[in-house]
Amino acid sequence: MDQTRRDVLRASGGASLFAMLAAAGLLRSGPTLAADWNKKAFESKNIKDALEALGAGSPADSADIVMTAPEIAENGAVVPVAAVSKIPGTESIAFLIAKNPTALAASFNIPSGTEPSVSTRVKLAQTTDVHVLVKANGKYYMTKKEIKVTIGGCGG
Amino acid sequence: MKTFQATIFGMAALAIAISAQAQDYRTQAINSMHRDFHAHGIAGMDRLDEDTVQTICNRTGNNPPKDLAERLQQDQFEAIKYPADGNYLGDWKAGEKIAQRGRAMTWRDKIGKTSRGEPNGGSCYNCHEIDKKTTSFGSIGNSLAHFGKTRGYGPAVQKYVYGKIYNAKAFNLCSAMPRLGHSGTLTEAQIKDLVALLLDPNSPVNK
Amino acid sequence: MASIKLRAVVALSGFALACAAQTGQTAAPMKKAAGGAKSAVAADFEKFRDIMAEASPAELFEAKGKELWHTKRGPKNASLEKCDMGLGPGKLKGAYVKLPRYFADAGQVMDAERRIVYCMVTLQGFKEKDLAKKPFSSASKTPDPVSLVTYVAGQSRGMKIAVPQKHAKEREAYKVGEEIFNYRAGPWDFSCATCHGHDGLRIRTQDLPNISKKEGAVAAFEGWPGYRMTGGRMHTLQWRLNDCFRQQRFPEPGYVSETLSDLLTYMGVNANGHVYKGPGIKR
Amino acid sequence: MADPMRIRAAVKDGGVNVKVLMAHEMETGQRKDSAGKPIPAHFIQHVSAMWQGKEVLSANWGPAIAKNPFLEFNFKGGKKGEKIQIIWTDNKGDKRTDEATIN
Repeated sequence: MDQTRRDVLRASGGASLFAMLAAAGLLRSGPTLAADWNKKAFESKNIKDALEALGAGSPADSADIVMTAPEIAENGAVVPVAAVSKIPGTESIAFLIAKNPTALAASFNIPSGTEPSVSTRVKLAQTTDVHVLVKANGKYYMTKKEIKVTIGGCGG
Repeated sequence: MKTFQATIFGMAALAIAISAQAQDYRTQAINSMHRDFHAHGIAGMDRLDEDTVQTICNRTGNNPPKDLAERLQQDQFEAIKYPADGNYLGDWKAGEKIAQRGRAMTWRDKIGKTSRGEPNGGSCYNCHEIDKKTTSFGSIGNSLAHFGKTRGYGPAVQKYVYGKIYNAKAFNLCSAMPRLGHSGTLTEAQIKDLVALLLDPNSPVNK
Repeated sequence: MASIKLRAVVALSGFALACAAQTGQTAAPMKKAAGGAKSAVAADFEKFRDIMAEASPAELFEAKGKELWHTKRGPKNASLEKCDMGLGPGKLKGAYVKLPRYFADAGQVMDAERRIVYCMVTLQGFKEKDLAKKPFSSASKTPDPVSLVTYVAGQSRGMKIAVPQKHAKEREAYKVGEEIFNYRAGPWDFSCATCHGHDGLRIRTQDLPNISKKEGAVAAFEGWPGYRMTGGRMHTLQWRLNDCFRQQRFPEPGYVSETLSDLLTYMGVNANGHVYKGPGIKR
Repeated sequence: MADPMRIRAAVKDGGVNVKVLMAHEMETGQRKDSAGKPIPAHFIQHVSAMWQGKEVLSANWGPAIAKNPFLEFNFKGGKKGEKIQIIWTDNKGDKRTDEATIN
């Protein structure tokens, strides 16, 4: 496994930095790489399939996940979303968008020492529920919020 | 001919009111645009030239002397082409589409058609509230919601609305509203559809 | 014949009055009516625009522009480090908020982008004709002057807008700009002022700044160059004015032309005294 | 070659607050060009943040992340003057690494 990871690193072009770090003995846990990308989950067309592909089943609703997002997005192309999990032992936070062509937008792995709090910006195809899925101590929890996408401008 | 006379009249009246220096900056502005602009698609350089109405409005800060404004409005009014069949009401559903569509007449569009090949839009919602269901509307024009309901549906109103859309300057010389028929933006049938949007009792505008 | 029609006008004058508000001058009550629902939405938009501004994608273009400024490029293999944006060669701190201004070497009033193009031509040997070919950002490309303007504008972040009116040419640019601003023509009889010469107007849900007054001029100056969320493109005021003229149904204004510098002088001077926040975010 | 990222890392409330902007199209693969041809998907799939040789955050992304992506997170333990690195990899195998100093 270690050998494989190092090979991938060496092949990754931008890895000279890591070669240096590794040589200096600094590279204790290497960066995870794109190989981890869950194709099936990212290609799922709806929330249910995406949850299944992530192995999340039917997550319990949780009030301990706080999502910050606009009620109405000024522009569906760039919608700021943030999530904070107050659930102890949070390992990952994912954003899923019900009415996008593919539901899973992003999944963040939270190592210990990193706060279970992330912000990013997503695209929304239309007015939709946005779900935040949290994995904590091997269990899944979820919350959701509707974000309205306006049309507008004068179309000239 | 009449327009020509009015213009002469207008120029004479205005020559007194406008200082030589302001006139100079105006001339410079026009020269500057003629030097710096270029034709693009259907938007030719002739679009930089003012017609009589534009000249008078430009030279008076959109506040022409009353008698001059009335004369020119009359000219504009007389040039309105009302439907030969005397029927002003088209299809409100088609009218709603025209009112929603903002594309027409830019250098990306074609003659009578948008860049997407649709018939020209009237851009009505850009400036007016019309059907209350559309919450994305502008405020440059007044609200047209419940237009027929509050103003009546009769033939006189229909004719007025047709004329106003065809040439808003016939009623208010320096109105911000484009002369949608006069400029060749909308066809007779399209204007009828817009009249129906405002004045068909079945139109959602009157619900 | 004429008298019959005249009578028709008189008979309908009641309706004419009802529609007089279509001129725009009397649109204020409308705004108020729609105000309640809109302000909550506007407040929400503003809050999230502030969140966006904390880490604006415009910064990516500032970084790119900085790199371009210092790199030797063009037929003359020179950087732009000797380019004088008005405060002396290479002096960029506070230069953007004092543009447009008169440049003796060019004998002209120039806005930021016009000056950058001038420098790219004189110092680096690029041809203005080539730079004017595709001057605006597309889905796949951000032209160099756009990134450069963004970089230069970023160097005036937090500084007061102070567009000069000392030189006679600068005062003339303002006056000519004002005339262009108010000039109605084209098939739709629009001037810049039709949309941007009155308080409190909107096109659809978009607020229209009244550029003839300070508050509106500030709103128009502010946020440019801007990262447009639609399409995710960086745009400058040259693009903004080009698109205004398109929607004004005019022919197309020349890129970095005097006409546009004059209009930007009019807008900039009207905005004087306000603190510029730097490159911004646009819907 | 990909354009540089903007990374801001600052000590805040006993941890380190990291804000990252990445220059990337994030093309969804759903759009068509003006000739009607589908524009192929091109998006960042993976992001990794490193501090002192430790991965402090990793992320898998789909094309629904907005163009010129933004990412913000907080981790404990970082001190002023230390470096953090951000690495992204996209679906075409392009990658970019940038470094910033915590201040």
